[in-house]
Amino acid sequence: MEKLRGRAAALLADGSVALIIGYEEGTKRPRPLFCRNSESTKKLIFDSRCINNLAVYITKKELVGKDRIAVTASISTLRSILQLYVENQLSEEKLLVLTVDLNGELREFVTFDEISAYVAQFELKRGEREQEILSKIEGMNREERWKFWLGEMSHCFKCYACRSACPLCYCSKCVVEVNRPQWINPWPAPLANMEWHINRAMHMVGRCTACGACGDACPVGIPIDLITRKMMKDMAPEFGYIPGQPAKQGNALSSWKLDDREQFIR
Amino acid sequence: MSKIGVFICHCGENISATVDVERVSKEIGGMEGVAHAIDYKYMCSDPGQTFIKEAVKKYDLDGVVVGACSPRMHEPTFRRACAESGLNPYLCEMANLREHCSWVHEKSEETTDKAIDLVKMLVEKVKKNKPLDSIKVPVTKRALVIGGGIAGIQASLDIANTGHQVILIEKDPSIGGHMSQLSETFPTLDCSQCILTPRMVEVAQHPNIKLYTYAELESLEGFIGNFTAKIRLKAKSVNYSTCTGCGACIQKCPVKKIPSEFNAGLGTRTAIYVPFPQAVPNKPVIDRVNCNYYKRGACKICEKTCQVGSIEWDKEDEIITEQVGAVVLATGFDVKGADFFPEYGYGKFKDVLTGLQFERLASASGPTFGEIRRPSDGAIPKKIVFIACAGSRDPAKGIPYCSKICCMYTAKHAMLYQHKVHDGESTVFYMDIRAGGKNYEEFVRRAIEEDTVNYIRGRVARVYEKNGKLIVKGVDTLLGGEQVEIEADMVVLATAGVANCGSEQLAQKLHVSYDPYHFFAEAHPKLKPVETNTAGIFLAGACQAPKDIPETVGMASGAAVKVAALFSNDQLVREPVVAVVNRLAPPLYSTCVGCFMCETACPYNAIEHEEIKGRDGSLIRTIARVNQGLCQGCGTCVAFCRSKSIDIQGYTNEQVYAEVMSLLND
Amino acid sequence: MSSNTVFEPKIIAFVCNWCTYAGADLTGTSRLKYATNVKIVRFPCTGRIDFLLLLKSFAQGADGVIVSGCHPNDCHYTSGNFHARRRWIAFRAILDLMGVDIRRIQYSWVSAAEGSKWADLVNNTVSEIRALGPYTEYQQVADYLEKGGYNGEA
Amino acid sequence: METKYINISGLEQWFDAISASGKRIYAPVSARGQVDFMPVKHLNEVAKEYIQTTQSVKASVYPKAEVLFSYEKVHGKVNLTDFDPESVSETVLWKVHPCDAAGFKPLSAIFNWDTTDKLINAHLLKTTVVSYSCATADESCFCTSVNGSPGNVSGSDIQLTILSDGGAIAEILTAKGEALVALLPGVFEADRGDKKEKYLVDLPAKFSLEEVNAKLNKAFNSTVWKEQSERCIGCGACAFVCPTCACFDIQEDTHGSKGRRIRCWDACGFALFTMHTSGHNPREHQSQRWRQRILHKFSYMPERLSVVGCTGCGRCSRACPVDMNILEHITSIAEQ
Repeated sequence: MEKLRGRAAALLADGSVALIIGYEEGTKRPRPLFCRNSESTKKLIFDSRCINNLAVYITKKELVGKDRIAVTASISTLRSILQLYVENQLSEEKLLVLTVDLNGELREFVTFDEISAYVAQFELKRGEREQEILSKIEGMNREERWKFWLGEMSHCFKCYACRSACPLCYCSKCVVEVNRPQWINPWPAPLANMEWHINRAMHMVGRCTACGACGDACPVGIPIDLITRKMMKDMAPEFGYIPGQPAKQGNALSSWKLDDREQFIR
Repeated sequence: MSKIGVFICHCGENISATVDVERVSKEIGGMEGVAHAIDYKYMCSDPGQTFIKEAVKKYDLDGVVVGACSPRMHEPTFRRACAESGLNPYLCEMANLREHCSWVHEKSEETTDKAIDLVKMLVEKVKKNKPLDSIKVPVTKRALVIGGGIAGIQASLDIANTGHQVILIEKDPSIGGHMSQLSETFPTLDCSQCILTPRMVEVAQHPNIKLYTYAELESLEGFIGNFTAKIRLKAKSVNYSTCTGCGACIQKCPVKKIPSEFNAGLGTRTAIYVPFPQAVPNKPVIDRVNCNYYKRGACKICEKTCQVGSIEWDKEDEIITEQVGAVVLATGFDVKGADFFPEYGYGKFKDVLTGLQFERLASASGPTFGEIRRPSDGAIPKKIVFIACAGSRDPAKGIPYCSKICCMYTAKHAMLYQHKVHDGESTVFYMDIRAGGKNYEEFVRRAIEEDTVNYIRGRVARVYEKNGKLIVKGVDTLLGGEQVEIEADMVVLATAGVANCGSEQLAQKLHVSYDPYHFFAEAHPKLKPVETNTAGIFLAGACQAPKDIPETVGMASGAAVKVAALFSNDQLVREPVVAVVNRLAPPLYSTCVGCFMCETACPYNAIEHEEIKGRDGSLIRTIARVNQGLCQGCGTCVAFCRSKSIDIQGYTNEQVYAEVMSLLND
Repeated sequence: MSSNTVFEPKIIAFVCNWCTYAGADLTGTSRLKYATNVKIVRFPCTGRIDFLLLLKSFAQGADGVIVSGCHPNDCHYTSGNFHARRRWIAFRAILDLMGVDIRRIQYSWVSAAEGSKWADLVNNTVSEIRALGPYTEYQQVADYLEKGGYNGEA
Repeated sequence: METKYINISGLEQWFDAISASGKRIYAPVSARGQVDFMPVKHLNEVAKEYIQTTQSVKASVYPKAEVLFSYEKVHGKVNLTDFDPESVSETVLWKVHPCDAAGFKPLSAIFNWDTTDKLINAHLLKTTVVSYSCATADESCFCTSVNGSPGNVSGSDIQLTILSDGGAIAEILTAKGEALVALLPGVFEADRGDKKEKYLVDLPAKFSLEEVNAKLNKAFNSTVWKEQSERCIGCGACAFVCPTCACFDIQEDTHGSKGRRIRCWDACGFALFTMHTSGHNPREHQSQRWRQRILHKFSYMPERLSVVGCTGCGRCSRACPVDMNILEHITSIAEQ
């Protein structure tokens, strides 16, 4: 921790970065912290309780400006950063990535390849809660699944915390805000909510890195992260990518293979 | 409020026999935004079209729907009629009441109901239509031809003869390509050089052709009509403006044992060399890899020999930029060689040759001056075996396709051998004889019947050496799989034709697609065989797939006509059914966030990066822009774009949404 | 509707201009007969077909949907149908996870030469959707607002 | 009004009588790992151990989405069907916390400021609020700092204070409350003189409203907004769980010639909330939106509507994905 704080203070002091996005103690759990001077780096912490995906901030222009910044990144954040690189949203000259490895050593990354190599050591694991709900869903028939999700969706009030918390939802105007035509009804109602979440899942195919930020952010406890995570896992072998390991090979839905499955096509 | 005119056609009785057309026009007439609705016996007839034209003016229509036959049939007709009456043609749509309704359903209420729905759908669509202008792209009337083989030569001459400028680049020191290496050509057995050389000279002397030999494409940017080509002129080390081509330097060059590429390795050349006597241009280049001076820093004998001081030791590669409007790819093919056939002993036994090497042996300009002699001892082979399909049609070798030319040239080789070695005995092992083509089958029959070439249908398992003879072991499948063993003096492999090395990189530079074997891909296998998916780039010859000379020449002329057609107008006019990225007022500029996933989705490389800059010139954002010259209007990017920032004219989100909704709103 | 007893499903077909639309034209020129339930919406390419249109169709009262385009390698635009195929693989998986009845979406490749295949496809899809009955499970949810429901009360 | 005592079985009988009267009852129910207001039929369905429902009870009078009117165009003529106040059913909100009940006043103030809102008034008219005073609180609660208290009766028609024997002190506060008692008056006994204060959680005030107000009056251009909101991701969670947030959007749901105009929740924290068609956004930055949220509740509403826009329920702090803690932020403004 001291190493991290020291390095962060030095980076700000010598002007190599203008901002460091990290974590501080919050009122209930650690929360994001924005250090613009060496003094504030004393509040920096970095441990397993730090679950906010900080990658969500690095695409916010009003926050990061035009200067080079640094971010302390968990594995989830690193995965998101890789995907953001794939989607041309980041520039290696403008971002320094800091993390603390399993041995407690401070690591620094500048390039996509460095992060990619580091992330490759970590397998994407399925959480207990995720497994529990998945097993529950797998035991359902179609009608039951529909009822289950419709029940869940009826709680959604479209606060879009899922969207706001997701590092990959960086569009300046989301499809739900497009009104010519109005693709997705903007008011909260079970079907309009269902349309939103199906749409979100489609937009995440081959992009989601399973950080779970959407599910964590949902104030009404809908396990929405499950949808995108399950899609990620299920589609990975189908489309030939490694879950949680974004590679610069085009998006799953913007590329194709000659022998993609098509038994469902008559 | 829209003012849509709806015109329902009876199509004689084709529609009215099953659809109550009067009810259709009456009900549609009551729709919101429909100003005028009629039905008529033949809408496509002159009086029918006049109805439309008059209605457009009388009711000041801002949209027209014609309920008639398939739009694939008469859409252009009715759009033209609208245009003639002053309505933008893209404000006219057709409802398919014939092929999709009256012809496929019995006469019933439901059939009429469906017809009404179909018209309603198009009325709702047309309400959202926007006037469109056809896209005009300026055209630079200069073509770049890449590759100076027979394909490139033919394409260049044909384009140049239509009066347009051509830049021809060739990576070797001379144009001519593989055709210049051939001895005689099937099925006429005329001398390859004799028919090719005049064309090579014509290229060099043509006022409209600028020839760059020893040159390669560095990069190609831009789009149809407007390409910028960067060309690398490799350093020849000889100043061509002063060099007289006397050849004295070549005589004196001490490095003499370099295998000659022209002779397929059967002969040698010097370090400063002209690839072959009829080369165009007939001036030497220095092969820096093998030259003593470049290797060790000393020699310079050629410089001393040169009377005109043309040797330029310090000359560097030069990159020139040319603006062109079209590109013809004519980079040809290669043949598989060496280690590819360990079981046939190629590369191990000197007297196992490729077909191309045999061509050199049989050629009067070749290392043996046209006499068939063994490379090992110079003896005239008395027994020779030709193995067809060496590599081709062999999935195990990774080449499942047929190389197409081997059957014919093998027959030719056997024939040439019999003509040159009268007491010789030749055998051809083949899988099938593919002799489709004018006079081809007759040619093969002649080889078998008149020149007594022994054809055995079967594959060769192994070739090995024993007592100075090459033992060819195979089976004769026509004799029930009987083992055949021939003691041969020479074996010739009809090796597979493969894509030129580096073709993949070249394809990527040009953004053209290629097949799994790295041959360039045509835009459509049947209907667009010389086009690529990138508008303005055309294919000629064996770079697309192995093919023989007449086919190559035909394709080259085809590509030339495509180029000439493109150059026949100052502007290229295209249907405006293309994708567009939205642009908004600052500070948004566009809803595009520049993820460029559309770039990977686009089959035409039509997505460009557009930099949005502030007044001070600083970069604000990079967003996608569709190059309207390249976009073909498939709309894949539209369905893919998450923020709906791309839309496709003629099938906009609003239009298709309105159509779908109209079918379901009760 | 022709009868009070037989359910006549509403089916929308999303087809590409170059293969299936032309194939359906051929069905017409060949005078092959099929059910009137299906209405065709024309797209330049299957690659253009937005998954949201399928969702909207069901929400607005469609009982079934047909999506059809060129066979693999036949796409007028080379790869639009390959992109579409991928999109449908993912879309089907998501819908199935959410419990949407994916039997109501029929995907097909119908070429410009397959007029009879188009007729068969329409007739088979109509009879299959007829057997499944109206998709009220989905359509009823769309009316949620009228019921003045509260948290989680559908 | 009147204070009475009701024992544990009396409560159950009374609840059943309300249920049997045909009124809808919404009460906190524990499900899916959360406690939220749901329709209930029996008292035993009502959640027991919890501090606060995730969402406020606001949606009962101000639904997430509601049809303002519907219309149909037939042969060029428009038929309009307006919202019918009679379509609203009689509703009892059970076990509302004082901070939630206190929210009805600011909510109603917003909707009746310049015009009177037909919809919310219809809901309020048909709603009877039975609140429970609070015996527990957590670190997010701060009702005592915003003119409230664990036993605050503002907005309640009846307030129950649960006693150690399971019975309750019943403060019958309004005519609506009396009408509800009248459904089964026999189960109510005379007040036993139990001291309500004894059963309330002790929650010292964290800041003074006056002080905050004074600071806010000078804070418009302060850097505090940027500092506090840097981590805000701009979702609407805080607004949607808030008992007093009233921002809404008007949407059109059109199908051919028919349609409905719908009012649905919106949030001032959304970037698009103030976006103009031209692309200009007067609240361009998240800090400006955060400032709006705080000033609206703690400065504009007290000034214009004479009511504080915050009841101290602490839901926004609990719901925030990035720990934007309103108590912490207001306290720090007060202490500046």
